[in-house]
Amino acid sequence: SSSNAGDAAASDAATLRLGYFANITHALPLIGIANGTYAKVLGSTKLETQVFNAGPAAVEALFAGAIDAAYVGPNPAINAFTKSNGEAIRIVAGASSGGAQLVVAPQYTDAASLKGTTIATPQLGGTQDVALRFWLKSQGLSAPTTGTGDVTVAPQENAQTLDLFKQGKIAGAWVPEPWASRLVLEGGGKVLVDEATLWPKGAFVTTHLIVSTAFLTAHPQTVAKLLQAEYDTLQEVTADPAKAKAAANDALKALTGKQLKPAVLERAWNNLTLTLDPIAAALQTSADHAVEVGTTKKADLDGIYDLTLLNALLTNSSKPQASAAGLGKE
Amino acid sequence: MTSATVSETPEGQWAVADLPPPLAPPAIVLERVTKRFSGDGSRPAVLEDVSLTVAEGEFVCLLGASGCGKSTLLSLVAGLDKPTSGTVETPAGGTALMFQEAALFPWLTAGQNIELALKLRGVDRRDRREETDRLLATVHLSGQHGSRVHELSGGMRQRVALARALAQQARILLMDEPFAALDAITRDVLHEELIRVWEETGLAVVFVTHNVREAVRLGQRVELMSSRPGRFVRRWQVEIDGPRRIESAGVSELSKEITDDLRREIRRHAVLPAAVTAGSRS
Amino acid sequence: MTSATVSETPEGQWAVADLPPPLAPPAIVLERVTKRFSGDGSRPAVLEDVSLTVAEGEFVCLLGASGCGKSTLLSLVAGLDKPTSGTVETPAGGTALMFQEAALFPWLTAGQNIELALKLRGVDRRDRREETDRLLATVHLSGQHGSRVHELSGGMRQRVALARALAQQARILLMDEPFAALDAITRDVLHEELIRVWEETGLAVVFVTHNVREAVRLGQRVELMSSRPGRFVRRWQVEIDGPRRIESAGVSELSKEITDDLRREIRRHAVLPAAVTAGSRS
Amino acid sequence: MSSIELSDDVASLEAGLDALDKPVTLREPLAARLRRSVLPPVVAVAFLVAVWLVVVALHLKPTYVIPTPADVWASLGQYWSEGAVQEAVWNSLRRAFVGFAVAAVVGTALGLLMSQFRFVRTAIGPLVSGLQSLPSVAWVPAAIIWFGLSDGAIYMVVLLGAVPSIANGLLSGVSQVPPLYLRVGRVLGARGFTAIRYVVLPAAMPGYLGGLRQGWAFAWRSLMAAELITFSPALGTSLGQLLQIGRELSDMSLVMAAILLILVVGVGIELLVFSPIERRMLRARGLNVGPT
Amino acid sequence: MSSIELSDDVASLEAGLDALDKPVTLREPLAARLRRSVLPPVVAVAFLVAVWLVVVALHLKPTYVIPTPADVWASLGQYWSEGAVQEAVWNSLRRAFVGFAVAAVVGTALGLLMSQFRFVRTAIGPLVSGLQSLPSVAWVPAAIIWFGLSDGAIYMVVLLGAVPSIANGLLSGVSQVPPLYLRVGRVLGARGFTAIRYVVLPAAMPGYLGGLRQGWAFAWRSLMAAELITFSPALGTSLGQLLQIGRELSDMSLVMAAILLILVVGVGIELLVFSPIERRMLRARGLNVGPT
Ligand SMILES: Nc1ncnc2c1ncn2[C@@H]1O[C@H](COP(=O)(O)OP(=O)(O)OP(=O)(O)O)[C@@H](O)[C@H]1O
Ligand SMILES: Nc1ncnc2c1ncn2[C@@H]1O[C@H](COP(=O)(O)OP(=O)(O)OP(=O)(O)O)[C@@H](O)[C@H]1O
Ligand SMILES: [Mg+2]
Ligand SMILES: [Mg+2]
Repeated sequence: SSSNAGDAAASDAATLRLGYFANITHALPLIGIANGTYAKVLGSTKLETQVFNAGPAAVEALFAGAIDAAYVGPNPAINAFTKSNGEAIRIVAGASSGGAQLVVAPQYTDAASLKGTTIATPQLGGTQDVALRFWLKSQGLSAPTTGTGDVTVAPQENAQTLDLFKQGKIAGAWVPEPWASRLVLEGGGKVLVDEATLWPKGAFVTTHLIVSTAFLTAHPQTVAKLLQAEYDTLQEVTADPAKAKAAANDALKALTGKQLKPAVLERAWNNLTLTLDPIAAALQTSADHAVEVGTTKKADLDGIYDLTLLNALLTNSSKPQASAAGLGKE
Repeated sequence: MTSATVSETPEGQWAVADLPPPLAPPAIVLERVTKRFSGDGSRPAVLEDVSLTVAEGEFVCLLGASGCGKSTLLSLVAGLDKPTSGTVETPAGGTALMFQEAALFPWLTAGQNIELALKLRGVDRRDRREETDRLLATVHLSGQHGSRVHELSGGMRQRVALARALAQQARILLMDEPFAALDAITRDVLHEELIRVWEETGLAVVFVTHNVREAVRLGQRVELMSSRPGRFVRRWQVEIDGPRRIESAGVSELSKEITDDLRREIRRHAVLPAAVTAGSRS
Repeated sequence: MTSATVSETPEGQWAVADLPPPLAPPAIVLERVTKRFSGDGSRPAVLEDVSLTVAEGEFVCLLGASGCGKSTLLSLVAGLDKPTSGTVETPAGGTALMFQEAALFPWLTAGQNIELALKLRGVDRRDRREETDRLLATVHLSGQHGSRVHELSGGMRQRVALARALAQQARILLMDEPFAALDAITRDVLHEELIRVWEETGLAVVFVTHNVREAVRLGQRVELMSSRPGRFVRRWQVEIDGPRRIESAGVSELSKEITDDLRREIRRHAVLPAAVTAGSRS
Repeated sequence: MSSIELSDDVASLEAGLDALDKPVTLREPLAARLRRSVLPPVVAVAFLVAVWLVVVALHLKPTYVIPTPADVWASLGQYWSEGAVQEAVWNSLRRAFVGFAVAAVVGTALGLLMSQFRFVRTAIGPLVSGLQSLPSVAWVPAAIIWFGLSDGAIYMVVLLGAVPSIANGLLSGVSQVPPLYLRVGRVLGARGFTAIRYVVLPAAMPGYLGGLRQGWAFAWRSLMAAELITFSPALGTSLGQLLQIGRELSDMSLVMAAILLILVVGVGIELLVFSPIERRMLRARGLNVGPT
Repeated sequence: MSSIELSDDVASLEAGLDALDKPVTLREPLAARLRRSVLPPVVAVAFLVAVWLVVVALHLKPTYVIPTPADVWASLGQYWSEGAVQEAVWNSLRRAFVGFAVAAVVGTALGLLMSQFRFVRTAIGPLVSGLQSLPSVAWVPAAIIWFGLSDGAIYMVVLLGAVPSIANGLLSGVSQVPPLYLRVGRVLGARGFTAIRYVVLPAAMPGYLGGLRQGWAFAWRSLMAAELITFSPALGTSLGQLLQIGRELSDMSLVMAAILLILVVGVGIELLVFSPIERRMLRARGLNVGPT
C-alpha cells in the first residue's frame, strides 16, 4: 500500500464530489448513497453527489474539476484517459459487470436475418457499439461507421431506442440493463445474443469508478474510504438482495420520479453482477475490438488502472486480488 | 393687371336646389350624403346632409379646417368608402385620386409606377412603354423612367403621381392636399403645371386644400366647409381674367375675404382655457 | 392699407464691407466663411466666402432654392458644425434652433420637453415647473403640460418647440423652415405668434424659408442666396407700415419682385433634357 | 394696433385650430379590447387541443407514442401533487430571471459600447450576430468546463443566448435614433454622457425593448437547452429536466406535459410582462403597435 | 397669354428645380467600402484568436480542457484529410438549404394566411410566436417518433425552428404596409389577389426579408440541435454530429473545431447571401440600411 498511516488525517479531503447515473447499473452508489453508507464511511469528508445522464458529461465535469470521482462506463473512462494523454483520471475499481444483450424483434432468428436492418446502440464507439459491430463482423456482416453496409448501426439514446423499437422502426438494439429488459418486457423483443456468452467466465465490465488523478494523488485516504463505502454497500446487497432491489428502485424514484416496473427490475437485476473488480482483461480486449471494427485508433491504455487501494482493501477483507491486466498499478 | 369678380351665394344656403345650374352636364353628384364612423351614433356625423354637384371639366376647390371631413368626402367620391345615407354618383371608369404624399410604390421606378397603373387598367404590354413615356413627357420628366422614387425630389414625385393618375384615364381627378408637403417654390410651379394639364385634358378636378390662396389661384369655384358636422357653408365663383399667379392682386384680394370667413369659422370652435382667456384680457 | 418701401443693394455686392452699418451691435458675425463636406475638394463648396452680420434684435430671413446651403449656414451659426475656413462669432450663451419637424422628444410630454431644456440649462428643479408653465402660457398652451407629443397637432408641436427654444434663454433664435410642414391656416397663425414673441423678447432671429411671402411677411431684411456654391446675391430691406398680414398688398407686391429674382436664380440651373426643350418649342 | 387685442385674436384663433386639429385617438370599447386580448389565446388553446384530439382519434400512433390530452393532464396532476411541477417551474423561472437580468446588464453595456465606439462595433459586431446562429447546446460543454455543474454553467449558456439579442436590439435602436434628436440635444446643451442619458437611450427605447423581448425568448430557449443537459440533484428539479426525465423514461405523457409547461411559462412571461410594457411604451409615443 | 410660352417657362423652372432639389446620394469611395466590409470580420477573427491565446497562455486549464488554436487547427486538418469535414459541411449545408427552402414556402403561405384572415391570425398567431421560445431540442424526440431516424426528422425540427420567424416576418411586414398604398392600389384598380400580388407582397418585402434572414439563423440553429441528437450512419457525417462525436470522445479540440465550423458556415451564409440581398433591396427603396 502506498499511503503512510501517519499522513492519514492530513490526506483526508474536506469534501468528495462524486458523480453517478440514475441507472440500475449504478446500483451500488444508488443504494449506498441513499441509505447513508457512503456518508458514514467517509466520516469527516463531506460527500457531494452529482447525477449525470451520460458518461461524456461526467468526464466533462471531471475535466472541469467540478467533481472528483465518478461512476462511468468503460468507454468514457478510456476517452478521458487517452484524450488527456493519460493525465486526467485513473480507474480505481469496478461497480458492476454483465447485463448487456442484443434484443431483436421476434421475426429475426439469426444473424443472417438481420441483413438490411437498423440496430441501435447507446453510443458510437461505446462498449455495446463495439461489441455489436465485432459480433456482426464475426457473423460476416459489415457495419461501417459511415455510409451503408449490411447492417446499419445507429447509436442513439436508449429511451429513443425503446420508442423506435416499439414502433418497429429498428430491428433491435444492443443495450445494457435496464434497457435490455425493457425491450424484452415492454417492447416484446427477444434476446438474440447475451453479451455474457461472448466473454470468458461471462465477465465484462459495465461500470467503473474513476477518480481524477489529482484527487487520487492528494487524498488517497479519501479514495480508500470511498472504496470501503462501495465495498460495505456490496456486502449489504449480498446479505439481503430483495431489500437491495427495493432500495435501488426507491433511489431511482427519488432521483427521476419514476420506478422500474417490478418485472423489469427483477430481470435486469438478475442479469447484472455487482462487483468491485474492474475486470481489466476485458477492457483491453474491448479496446482491441474497437480498433478492429474501426471505431477508434489504437489507444495506449497503459497506466489507466490504479488498483493499489482496491487491492489493499481486498487483502484486508481476505478477498482475492483484482488484476490490472498489465494496464497499471495493482 | 388682373381683375376679380366675386359672386357669392347667400350664407347658409347650401342645398342643391339653390345652386345655379351647372354649365356642363354633371360629372359628380352627391345628394344628401351623411357619413358617420361610429355605428352607434356615439360620435357626431363627420358629414351631414351634404350635397354637391361638379360639372364635367370643372375645377372645384374644397376649403375647410382640419377634420371637417374633406378627405372623407373624397373617399366617398372615389368609392373607397360608402356613405351612411344619401347617394354618390360618378361616371363609369372610376376616379383618379392623388394624396398629400405622392404614395408612389418605392419598390418600382418612376416609370414602372406609371406602367403598373396602365397594366391594372388593362393596357396591352406593348403599348405600355410608349404610353408611359408620353405621360412622363407630359409632366416634364422624360428620361426619369428608371429613377428610383427616393432619388426624386418631392415635386418630381408629385409629378409622377400626377402622371400615374392621368394613366387611369378617368374623367375625374380628386386631389387631397396634393401639394401641402412641398416647398413654396415647387408648389407654385406645380400650380402652373396642374392648370396646364387640366386645360389640356378637360378633367373635372376636385381639389382639397387648407391654403386659401391656393384655392383661389386654382379653382373656378371655391367651396368653404364647416366642421363638426362637415357641411358646405359658403361658395365663391372665382372669375379673374388673364393668367393668375399666386401673387396676383386679384388672388390676394379674394383670398383675404375668404380667409376672414374661414377664420371666423375656426373661431367658432375655440375652447379657450380659462387661464389664457383671463390672462390675455387682463 | 399698407405701403411698402423697398431698398435694394446692387446685385452681386455681398461683401461685408459694402453693408450698411447695422442699427444695433451685431449678434452674429460670419466672416468669409467657406464650407465643404468633401475633404479632397472633389465636390464644390456648399458655402463659399460668405459673410453676414445680424444685429441684436434683428429679424433676418434667408431665402434660397433647395440645397443652396441654408441649413448648413444655420448649423455653423449654431456651432453644430465647423466652417472649413472663415470665422463665426456668436454671443456667449449659445443659440436656440428650431427645425421643420418640431423634433420634440416623443418619450416626454409637452411640458417635460420644456423642463428638459431648463434642466440642461441648469435651472433649479423647484423653479422648473413654474418656468415651464409660464413658457406654455406664452405660446397659448396652458393646460397641455401633460399632453403626449403625438396627441398634439403640428401647430401645437411647433409652439411647444418654440417654448422649448425660448427656455434656453439664448439671445439668438435660428429657425430652419419651422413652418414648412404646417397647413396654410396654422402657418398664418404661427406667423402672428412668432412676431408677438419676437417683439416681446427682442431676440435676434434668423429665419430660413422657401416661401417668399413668408419671408416678406416676417423679416426686417430678406437675404436671397444662390446655389452651388451658396452665396448671398441680393438683399431687401422690408419696410411695410402697420400690421402686416400674409395677404397684405405690400407683402404681395414685394413678394412678386423677389419671386421673379428667385425664379431667375433657379432657371440658371436648368438642365433641360433635349426632348422636352425640343418638344415644348415646336 | 393694440397688442392685447391682436394677442387675444391669435389666441382665440389658435384655440379654435387646436380644438379642430388635435388628432382624434379612437379608443376601442372595453368589450372589443377584451375580445382582442383574451379571445386569441383561448382560441389558440382550443385549436391546439382540437388538432391533438383529432390526431389521437385517427389512431395514427399508439397512445404511448402520442398520448391523449387526458393522459398528459393526469401526468401533470401526478407531478403537481408531488410538488415537482411547482418546484420545476419555480427553479426554471428563478434561473431565467436571474440569467435574463444579468444578460440585460451585460447586453446593455455591450450594446452601448458598440453603438458609441465604431471600433468596438467593427471588432465584435459580427461575432455578436454570429453567436445567434450557434445552438445553445453547443455551449454546454464549454460552460461545464468553465463553471462545473453549477448554476453558473446554466447562466453562462443563458447569457450567451440572450446577450446578443439585447445588445443588437440596443444597437439597432440607437442607429435608428433620428439624427435630428441628437442635434436638438446638442443645441439644448446635452453632450457626452448627458446626451446618452437624456437623448440616446430614451430615443433608442423601442429597439431596445424589442431586443429585450427577443432576449427573453432566447434566454428561455437557452435555459431549457442547458437544463436538458446538465442535470444534478444539487440544482433541483427544473422544467428542462422534467422533459429529460420524460425522455429517459420513454414517458410521452411527461414529455408532452413538460413541453406544454415550457411553452406556457415562456409565452406567458412574454405576454404578461414584455408585451404590455412594449405596448405601453409604443402607445405613449404614438407609435404603431405591431400585430402580435 | 401663349400656352406654349407658359409651358416652356414652367418647364425650364421645373428643370432648374429638379436639378437643385434632387437628393444627393453620397456614394462611398471603393476603398472606404472595402474597409467597412472586409475589415470587420478580419478584426473580429483576430480579436477572437487573441483572446483565446491569452486564455491558453494563462494556463487556467490543461490543454486537454482548453486546447490551443494549434491543436484545433491540427484536429481540423486531420478530419479534413479524412474528408470528414467536407462531408459534414456539405451534408449540413444541403439539409439547411432544403429545410430552409421548405420553411420559406410553408412560412410564406402561413404568413399570408395569417395576414389576410383575422381568424387565422387570432387562432394560431400566439402559437406561432410561442414556438420561438421552445428550444429545438425539445422537438427532437417527437420528430424521431414521427419520422424515424431519417432526414425527415431533421427537416421537421428545422421547419419548426424556421417557419415561425418567416411567417412572423411576413406578417409584420404586411402589418407595416402603409394603408395609403392599399388605398392607392384600390384606386388604380387592384383588388383581391391582384392587390396582394402587386401591392401587399412587394410592400411587405423589408419585413419579409428580415424574417427570412432570421429564419435562416433559426434553421441553422435547429439543424445543429437536430444533428446533435439524431445520429445514424445512413444520414452521413454532419457538423452537429462532429460536435457530438467530439463530446463523446471527450475530444475538446474536435469540439472547438466543430463549433468554429458551425459558426463560420452559419454566419458565412448570412453574410454572403442574406445581407447583400437585404441591403440591395433596402437601398433600392432608399431605406436605412441597418448597423450590421
Ligand atoms: N376611419 C375613420 N374612423 C373613425 N373616424 C374617422 C375615420 N376617418 C376619419 N375620421 C374622422 O372624421 C373626421 C373627418 O376626417 P377627415 O380626414 O375627412 O378630415 P379632413 O377634412 O380631411 O382633415 P384634414 O384637413 O386634417 O385632412 C375627423 O374627425 C376624423 O377623426
Ligand atoms: N453632412 C453632409 N455631407 C455632405 N454633404 C452635405 C452634408 N450636409 C449637406 N450637404 C450638402 O450641402 C448642400 C447644402 O445642403 P443644405 O442642407 O445646407 O441645403 P438647404 O439650403 O438647407 O436645402 P433645403 O432647402 O433643401 O433644406 C447640399 O448639396 C447637400 O447635399
Ligand atoms: Mg384630409
Ligand atoms: Mg435645409
